[in-house]
Amino acid sequence: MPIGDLAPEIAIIVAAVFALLFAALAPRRLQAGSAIIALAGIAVALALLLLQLGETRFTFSGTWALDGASLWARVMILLATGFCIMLSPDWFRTDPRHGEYYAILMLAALGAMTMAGAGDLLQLVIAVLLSSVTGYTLAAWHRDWALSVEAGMKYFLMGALANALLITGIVLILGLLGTSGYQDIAIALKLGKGLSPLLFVGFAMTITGVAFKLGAVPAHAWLPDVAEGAPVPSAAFLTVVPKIGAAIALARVVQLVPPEFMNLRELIAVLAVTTMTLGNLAALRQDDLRRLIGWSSVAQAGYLLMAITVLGLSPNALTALLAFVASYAIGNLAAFSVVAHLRGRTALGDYDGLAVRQPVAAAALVIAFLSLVGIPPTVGFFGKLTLFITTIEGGFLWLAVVAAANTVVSLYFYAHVMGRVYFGTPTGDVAVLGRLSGLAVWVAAIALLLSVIPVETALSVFDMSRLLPL
Amino acid sequence: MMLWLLPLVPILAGAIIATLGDRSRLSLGIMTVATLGTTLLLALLGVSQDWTATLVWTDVIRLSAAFVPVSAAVAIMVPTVALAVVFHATQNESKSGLARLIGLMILFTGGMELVVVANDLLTLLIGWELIGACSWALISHKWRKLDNPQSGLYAFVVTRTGDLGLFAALMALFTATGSFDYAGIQSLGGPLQWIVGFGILFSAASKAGQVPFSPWLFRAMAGPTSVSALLHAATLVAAGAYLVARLHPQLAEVPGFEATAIAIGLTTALAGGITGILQNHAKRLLAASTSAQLGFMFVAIGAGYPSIAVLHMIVHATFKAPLFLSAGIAGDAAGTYRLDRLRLGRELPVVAALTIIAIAGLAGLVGSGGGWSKEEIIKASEHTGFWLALTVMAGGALSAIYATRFQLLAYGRRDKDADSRATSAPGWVALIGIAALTMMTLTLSLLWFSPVAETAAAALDTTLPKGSTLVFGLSLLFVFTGIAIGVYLVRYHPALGATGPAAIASDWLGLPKLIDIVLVRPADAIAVAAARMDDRVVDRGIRGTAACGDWLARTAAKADDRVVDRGVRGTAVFGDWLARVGNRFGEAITDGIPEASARLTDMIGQDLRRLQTGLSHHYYAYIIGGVFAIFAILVVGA
Amino acid sequence: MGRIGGTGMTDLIFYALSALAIWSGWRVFRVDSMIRATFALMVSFISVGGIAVLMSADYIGVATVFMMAVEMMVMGLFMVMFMMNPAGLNPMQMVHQYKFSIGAGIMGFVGLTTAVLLTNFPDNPLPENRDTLRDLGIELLGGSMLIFETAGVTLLATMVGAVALSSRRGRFGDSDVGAAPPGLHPGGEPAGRKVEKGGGHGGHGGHGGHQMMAEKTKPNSNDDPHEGHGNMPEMEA
Amino acid sequence: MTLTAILIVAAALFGIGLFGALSQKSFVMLMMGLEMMLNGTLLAAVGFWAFTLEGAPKGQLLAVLVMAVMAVELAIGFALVVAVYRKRQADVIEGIGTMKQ
Amino acid sequence: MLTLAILIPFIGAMTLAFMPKIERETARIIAVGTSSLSFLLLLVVWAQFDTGAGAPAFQALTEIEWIPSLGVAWRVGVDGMSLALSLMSGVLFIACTAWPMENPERPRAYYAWFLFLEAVSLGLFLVLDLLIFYVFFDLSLVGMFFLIGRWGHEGSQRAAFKFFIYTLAGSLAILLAIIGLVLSVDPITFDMRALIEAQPLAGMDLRGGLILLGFVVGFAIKAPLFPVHTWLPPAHVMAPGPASAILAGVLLKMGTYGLVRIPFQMMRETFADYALPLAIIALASIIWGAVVALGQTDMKRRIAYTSINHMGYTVMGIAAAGALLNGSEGAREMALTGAVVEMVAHGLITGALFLIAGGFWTRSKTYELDAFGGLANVAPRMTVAAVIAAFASLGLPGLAGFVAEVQIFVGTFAVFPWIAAIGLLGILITAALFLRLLQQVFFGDLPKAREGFPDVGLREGTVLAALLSLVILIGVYPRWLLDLIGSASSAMIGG
Repeated sequence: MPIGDLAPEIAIIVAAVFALLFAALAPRRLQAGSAIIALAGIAVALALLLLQLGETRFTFSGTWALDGASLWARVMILLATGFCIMLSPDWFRTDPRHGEYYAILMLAALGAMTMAGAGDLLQLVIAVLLSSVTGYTLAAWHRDWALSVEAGMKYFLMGALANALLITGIVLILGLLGTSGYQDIAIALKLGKGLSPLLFVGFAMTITGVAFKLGAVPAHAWLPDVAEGAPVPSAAFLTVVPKIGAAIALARVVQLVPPEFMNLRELIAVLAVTTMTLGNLAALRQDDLRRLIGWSSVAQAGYLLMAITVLGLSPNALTALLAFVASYAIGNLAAFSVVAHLRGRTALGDYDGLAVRQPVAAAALVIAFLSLVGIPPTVGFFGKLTLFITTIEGGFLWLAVVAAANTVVSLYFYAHVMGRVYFGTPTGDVAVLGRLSGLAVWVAAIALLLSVIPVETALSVFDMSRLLPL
Repeated sequence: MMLWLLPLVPILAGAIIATLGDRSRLSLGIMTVATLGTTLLLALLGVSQDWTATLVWTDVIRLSAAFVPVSAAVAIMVPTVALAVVFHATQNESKSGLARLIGLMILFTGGMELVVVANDLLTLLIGWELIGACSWALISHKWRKLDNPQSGLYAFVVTRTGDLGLFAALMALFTATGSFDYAGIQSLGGPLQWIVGFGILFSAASKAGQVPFSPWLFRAMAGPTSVSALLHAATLVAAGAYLVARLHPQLAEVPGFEATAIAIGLTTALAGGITGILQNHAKRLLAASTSAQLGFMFVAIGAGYPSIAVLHMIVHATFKAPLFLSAGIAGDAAGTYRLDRLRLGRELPVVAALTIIAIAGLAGLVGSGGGWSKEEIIKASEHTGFWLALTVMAGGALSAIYATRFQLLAYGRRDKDADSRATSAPGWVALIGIAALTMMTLTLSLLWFSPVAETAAAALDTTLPKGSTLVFGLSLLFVFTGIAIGVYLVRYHPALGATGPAAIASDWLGLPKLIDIVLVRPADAIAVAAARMDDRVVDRGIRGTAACGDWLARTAAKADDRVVDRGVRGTAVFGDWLARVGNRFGEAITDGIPEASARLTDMIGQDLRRLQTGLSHHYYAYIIGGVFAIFAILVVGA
Repeated sequence: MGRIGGTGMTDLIFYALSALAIWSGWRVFRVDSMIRATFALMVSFISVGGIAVLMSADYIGVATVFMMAVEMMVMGLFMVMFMMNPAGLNPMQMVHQYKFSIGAGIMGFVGLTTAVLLTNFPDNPLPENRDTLRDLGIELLGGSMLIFETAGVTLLATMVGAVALSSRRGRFGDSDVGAAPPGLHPGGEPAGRKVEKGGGHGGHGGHGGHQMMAEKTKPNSNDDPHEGHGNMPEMEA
Repeated sequence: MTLTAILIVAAALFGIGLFGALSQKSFVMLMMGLEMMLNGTLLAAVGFWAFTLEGAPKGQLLAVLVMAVMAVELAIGFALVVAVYRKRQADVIEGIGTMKQ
Repeated sequence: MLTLAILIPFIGAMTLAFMPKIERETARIIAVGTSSLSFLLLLVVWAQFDTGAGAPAFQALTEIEWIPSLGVAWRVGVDGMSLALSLMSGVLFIACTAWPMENPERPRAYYAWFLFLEAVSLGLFLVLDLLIFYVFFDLSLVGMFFLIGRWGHEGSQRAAFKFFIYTLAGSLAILLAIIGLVLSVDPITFDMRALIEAQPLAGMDLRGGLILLGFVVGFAIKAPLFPVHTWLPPAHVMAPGPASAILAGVLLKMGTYGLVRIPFQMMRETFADYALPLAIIALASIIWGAVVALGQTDMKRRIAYTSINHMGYTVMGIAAAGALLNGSEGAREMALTGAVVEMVAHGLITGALFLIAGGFWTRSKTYELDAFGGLANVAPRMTVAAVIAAFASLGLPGLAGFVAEVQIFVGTFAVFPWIAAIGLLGILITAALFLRLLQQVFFGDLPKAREGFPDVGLREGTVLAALLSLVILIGVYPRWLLDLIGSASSAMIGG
């Protein structure tokens, strides 16, 4: 068995286990030490990942895809996880058991990574399961806070149904096509095998199951709740990291289906439109910032689906997908880092005049939002730009137009927040969390602005990436 | 290039003087003499040296200036008259804002010079609009009274409406020839030619106060008297006639151009004459007369004698300016411009004497410059047709009537038993301007000597029209009849003008009653006449004429005031209404579309948000419904 | 069809087990007591396990039976531990959006059945002499090793997570202490909306009205489900 | 005993489970509904394995995975039920409806 | 050089933003200084600019690779049009930073935003890369959003939102159109010069039409044209005077500049097909803007609506120039030159007008025309400035507006005679409305409340004098400007 192909994942597991053990043994004040272990694990895993650069092959009997898409998705997952870890020690300072949190976080990251790398439907199921199970835990981590347990429970309820649907769908596909490996499925579908109503049911359920991880319609309802109720580092993590994995996973599934076979792409387009519209409209009058970010991240999932729609129709679709995911991740993490740094401050009214009290945090929030809208020169602009280019190139002009209209809608609520932050009159002082979270805010804001510089590099490496099965 | 100096010197100097702030009358006078004197010198020099100038904006847009005989004459006339008028203003106008007034007047003169020397439509338009704007500033001069700026606005908007014609001509000319040169107009044909011709005529008519634009001239009376003098004599109003005269060679080919010019001119001459007769406001009488006189010029141009028109313009300038100035002095002295209240002959003998010289021109008396040029116009129109000459003569008679009225009413002697008024006669400095102008008028009487006239004609590169003695005789008859009627009117109906449409006075009531008697109840009048036949016949004849004239004038005035004025005002009101409606509803609609869509989005957003009930079983329902929907989409696509 | 095929006896057992599975499955949601529901579910699972055995998936069948039995025990235990009215002493109305659920269930069934009936299945039956258990072992440690390993990690994560969420006492005392967000101001309350305490006990007074108004339209439509719930528990409080 | 028959039975179980998952207020009962759905899935998986996959080991693995999903979801689910109950004294869906819109 | 001109104000903005110790006066000095420095650089570029017949269209080029895989690079360069516009922007920015703050809060941030906007505006006019053009286009919205929202008057947030959202909608339309445009060349490039060269959409009817629609909608919102102009009046009314001046003077020009630079130059044939509808829209803007302006009772709204009117003239000229009518090259070139001159002239004139209006707010906190009267009594200098600016705006010869308008009308007449003829009405209405404004504000009786109304101070006076003398200079002797602009328009029409 080519264990080396799994080296980064193993590093993560090892780090998770060490973190767990450390948490079990270390005294209370050193619990945050697990964070260091986790970060070390991530660093090692990143290094190992870079060794896989340029690989494009299946391994582990076709269950694991080593390709550019999974590579970069996993890099993003690890970086995002690392960022969430930065937010955590300050946030969980009162929680005596938060050493274990990092272990779960690492396993959740692993779940997302395995989603991105899954080359087999069964592997996909188990990856989704890993990601979900850890996700519920992360969301409900604040056991003594009603909203957190509520968020965890809802997340679980949604997830349980979605996973049941997912596995049912996969059973049907597997039963009808006789195989679960992507390579074989692609061949089978190309030959037109198994085309039957039951297969449609299977795909319908599978896509719904993945849509759950993506936070897309119809299984989007958990996202705002988790964004609002989960501990902020968890919320940051859960609105970003599983999506990265799920995006690649869904892309792979869509790639399996030849464009002429079923109108899967039109379906994804419809989902994209529904998702972004719903997310944006629901966020319009939101007066809770965390929930607003949650809804906006529903909407962003819709944009993300645009790239998946044109997969195989436009040569740049994968590039756009990766670029957009990256830009979204940075923007969303930045927004949550500000929320975390401000001690979870969430009522919009509390943000009035933030610019006076906390100029850096205010600026970071505004930049994050500008990035999420797609205003240049933030990185979000390039995400949207490549997305629009590829969508139009793929022949889905109407989708691009709808997305543009949606962007205008989204500007309304983002600008509303920006307006409050800059034009409002401040009331009272604003307490912040700690140095580390402040550092995270700085990092995020700078990343948003400076990632404009390596855009070319990013685009060209993304461009070289391939998505298995070819 | 030197030719640019001619307009530029007064424009710059005027601008500087306008911003100088308060200065004494003396220093302002010196400045005026210096500036306008220089201008005059420049004009003379330019004419003698035949200066030209161009200013390149782009390869296609060149501003150019040059003299032709017609413009040379006007170019000299303008600063000459302006010098006198402005100097008069420095000595007589009220002190407040005097520097600004003088500066603007000088600037105004410069603008006029630009119009005069312009050799292409663009340059012309620049000067043209410039004098329009100056007229606004000058009419609004006493801005503390809101009426004045309103009048200025009115004048500017009306004249600018006319300017649109020039714009149209400009556009058409360029489209056809790719340049703005006057020279290009001749080569035109078809609708573009038509646009150019009538655009220019339209524009000129509006500036010249021709029907139907005449009312603005009355409103323009809101300005100081010197401004009126300048406006009517040398600049704005004259510019209208000048333009058509200047471009006559180019425009004569335009079908219907000459006929229209004659029609406009004639209508205005008659309507203006009658209005003038009926005016009881000294300045308005003169204003109406300006319209009428410019009407003569239009007729002359239409008859094919632009040079005659220009000559008349020059002559007109020299007598109209002193008349206005004198009216101003009289008005200042009496505190009113109501003719029936003036009769300042005793108090202002010098002014009265000077005015008489000028008024001779207005009346068209033989021996006066005005008389000469009017006769020339009659001669010219005779070439078109006897009827035209006759009509012009009638117009001349009307001029004679109102000129007589003006003179006698303004400077007649009052009954001895009237209260003596404490008026101080103006000092000699204050009269220099008016005296100078009168001298010019006198000088122009020399035109009656045919060598002088021939020289003038030669200078203008034209020949004088030959007229028949019969016509000349008739014309004289008309003039003297007019004077007689005027004398009669003054004697027996001194308050006649008080019924003028614009005046509101208590003694108005007399005349309507009289008209009522004469027109409505002729039988009664005949019955009364039985006793004193002679008297009555004459009386009735005159009364009848007067009544007729009055009726005509009233109709004309009504047409002017009600129809035209209301038309203009109506347009303004309509524009206002449109603006307000546009603002309220149009904007509501155009803005409503985005606003409403925003609100709709908001509402849908609210509704969609309520889907998120917080209850997981609803979310379950969404998921299951979603699966069904996705399945349906897939099936439909298959 | 090897061992399975042919005999009428197998068919008979299959139909009997199927009927039992479906009937007991239906009973799960029709009985008054959770304990009974648990047992009904168990019966259903065991029936399915039996069918699996019929199809010579011995291992799967047996595993199902055992796993489910254990699971159901746990579930029963939970009932006793937490739930109101475990033994079904009082009749209770514990359903909502009833009509929609019925509809969705039937639609699901009918739809799937139609799809099944419309589908031509490949006919690659189980070979006669296949050692299925050995196959599974080889698969788990061979081709699908990664899946198996991931499953292992998942189980680990589940355990850690379950413990983290439910343990009462940990090394540092009561596990709940400090498991809350930082206060908006140091030492203060955390930001976010406040929850009314004591909300939502299913057993209280039988909120019979909790049925969702029959959702005639599609659930994703704009029609507002909220209104069906005029009296939500937390609103009362 | 044909594949069709098995799948119809599976569909029935799935439908019943769906009904349960949608209609039950209590978390535990709801989870039973989910289990019931997976029960149907399990049956279908085994059916496919036996009739269309030539007994390929993937089929069995699939069934195992279905069970794993059941077990894992159930385990974490119960942990969450405990946590929710402890913090909010809620054992029904309606008890956790604070966060909405 | 051009890069530096963009960079300097940006650096200034950053300095102001990140140096906490800067006082108001220092901040202003820094702001004026950096704007002047940047303007000087532009002057140097101008001095070296070759307007000869054989000169290349774009000069002072710099190109630095950025995203070659998308064909994006930092490309700067000027032709006559962009140089003229950027010079005008430079002047206006110096004027607006020198003008006293209306709402003296947070001066550091205020001047920082101004410098930021300057960098963005200059960048927009100077870059030759569509993507970076778009970047600057969007950034201008951000900058203006904050300026209006933060330093505007009571209730300005709503106006700022409306402005931001409305114009962003437009800019997204542009983005889509840009993408459509660049996708039609292979390999994909955002290089303006290459796209102008390539004319990628020639002969593609539907696609070209759609892309043109995107551009026109986007630029029409920005310009703004009827009927998508309704964001403008509230934004103007609520913005502080200098911000209004920038908004009207510089930001609106982005719309018309874009219209010329992109659809006009890059998709000539398609543009020509739709030139007539565009001209009709422009005509509607001319008339509508003027008529509605006449109905306003608020000084700033009135001026704002005249902007719509003036941008209508500009677009009319552009549309006429874009119609590929044979035999009218001279006229079309003139129309285009006129349109660009109008951009410059309108920038200076309206800039001055809005600064004056801002002065009114500073002094009396209202824009209602009825609240004023007889101000000539107490503020003669302001009266003079307002009169000149108003006359310039109504197109009086000798002032800059006339030079532009006469060329636009003359040029348009050759192509669309009726539209030009009807458009003349706009000139008339504008005259009436400006005179009425002057009359209402400056003449007549002085209300009691205004007796202490201060005249323009030294600083304000200098700024206004500078702007207005430029207006007069252009009006009297525009050759230097027309040469510059003409070099661009003849290249555009001829080539």
